Amino acid sequence: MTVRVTTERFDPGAELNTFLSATDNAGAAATFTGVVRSNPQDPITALTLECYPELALNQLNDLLAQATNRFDLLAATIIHRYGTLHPGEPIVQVMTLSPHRQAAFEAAEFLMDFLKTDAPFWKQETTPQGTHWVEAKSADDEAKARWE
Amino acid sequence: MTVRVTTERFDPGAELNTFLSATDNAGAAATFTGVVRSNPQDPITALTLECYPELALNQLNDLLAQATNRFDLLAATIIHRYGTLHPGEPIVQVMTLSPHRQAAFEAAEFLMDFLKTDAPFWKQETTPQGTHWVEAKSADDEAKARWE
Amino acid sequence: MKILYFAWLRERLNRGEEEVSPPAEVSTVAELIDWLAGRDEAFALATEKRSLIKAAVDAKLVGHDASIHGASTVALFPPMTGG
Amino acid sequence: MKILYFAWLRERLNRGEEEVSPPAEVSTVAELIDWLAGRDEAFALATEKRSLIKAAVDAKLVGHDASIHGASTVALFPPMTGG
Repeated sequence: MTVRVTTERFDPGAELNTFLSATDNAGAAATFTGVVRSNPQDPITALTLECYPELALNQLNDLLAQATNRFDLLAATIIHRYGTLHPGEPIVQVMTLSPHRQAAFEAAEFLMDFLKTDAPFWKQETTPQGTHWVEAKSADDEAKARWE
Repeated sequence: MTVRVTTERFDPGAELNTFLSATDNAGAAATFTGVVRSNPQDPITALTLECYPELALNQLNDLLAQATNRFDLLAATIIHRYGTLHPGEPIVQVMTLSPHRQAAFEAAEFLMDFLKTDAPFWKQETTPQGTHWVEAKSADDEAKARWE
Repeated sequence: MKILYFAWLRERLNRGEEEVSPPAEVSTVAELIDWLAGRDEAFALATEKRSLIKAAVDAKLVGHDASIHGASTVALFPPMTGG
Repeated sequence: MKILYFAWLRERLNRGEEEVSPPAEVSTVAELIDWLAGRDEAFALATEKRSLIKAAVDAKLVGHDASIHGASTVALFPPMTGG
């Protein structure tokens, strides 16, 4: 079980390979990668994530412990970046390893749903029109509520 | 949309990075990696997958088309290996890219659920006790049925 | 018409494919299986439980009621265990 | 006691942290927010909608009814938007 909160850019594929090499006991790995999105209709030039690292580590470690209790997991990793990122750069990666694909998928979704609302990161988007804080979405609260 | 059915070993991380680099329009990527499992209680020395490649390509391309119709996907890739594999080697990888994490997750689960029962691969396990064909699981039929 | 066999069906029949010429009245997958079973006891035994036999006609997955009219390849195989 | 501010709350207050010494009767997060609002109009305005203010005491996420007794750090911030 690993949590990493970092300003350094990470390599999604290298992280996945490291994660997969941890054990031969599990047959199923689910990975979620969140990347900075930009499209011509709605261009973003930068995404800045503010973070409270001490609380983030506590929250993410607690979240991993909950997921491990709840699902049949052999390993799980959360990597979350903060600082200023650009389109195409990975923001977050969650990886889960289980004997069963359903447990791997569910645990990854569980981690992402809680991470969206319970991890102390705040996103600020820079567009050609200026800079604004991203508002918390009620859809994220609803996604979290389904696990209760 | 890419389908690859191959006897060559593939690199899960390199495939993920290639997939992620395809577009900056999508913020959410879900990946499932199935690897040959072995544990001390239930050791497997080899897993041989038999394949009917022509039907596999038809089935997997059809499956991708269904997933694209059903979910908000910008890209999706299925890689499936056959031949003789050893513990720790990747068998299958499914990757989906969407503006939304829920669509990415659901599409990856949809693809895996159908792939388990509708893609013409047959697994044969070699253990210290001998070689046997893996039986189809009713749980896999049930997992597929939830999408109907 | 070429018949392909996979997995334990291939092993039990001891062949991966064969050429057959069923008569014209054999028009569906189910009838083809019956006809093959009638001429080969090993095939009859291996396909006794028909629900364990899946089929593809010209590399398209079909049910047992599907037509084999004009088909050049019919594949018969156990339930798939991919993924 | 150190107070930390994040995101738009930090921007609106124009500071990321400050040292405060609330009186002993200020014993919960809610009371601390009231007390801070009483001494600083910018703070009062920024935290008017209390449901938009989340809190952590000594790096542990808590509700507004949580005690701040003996705390060395209280963080106040908007709803989180990670992931």
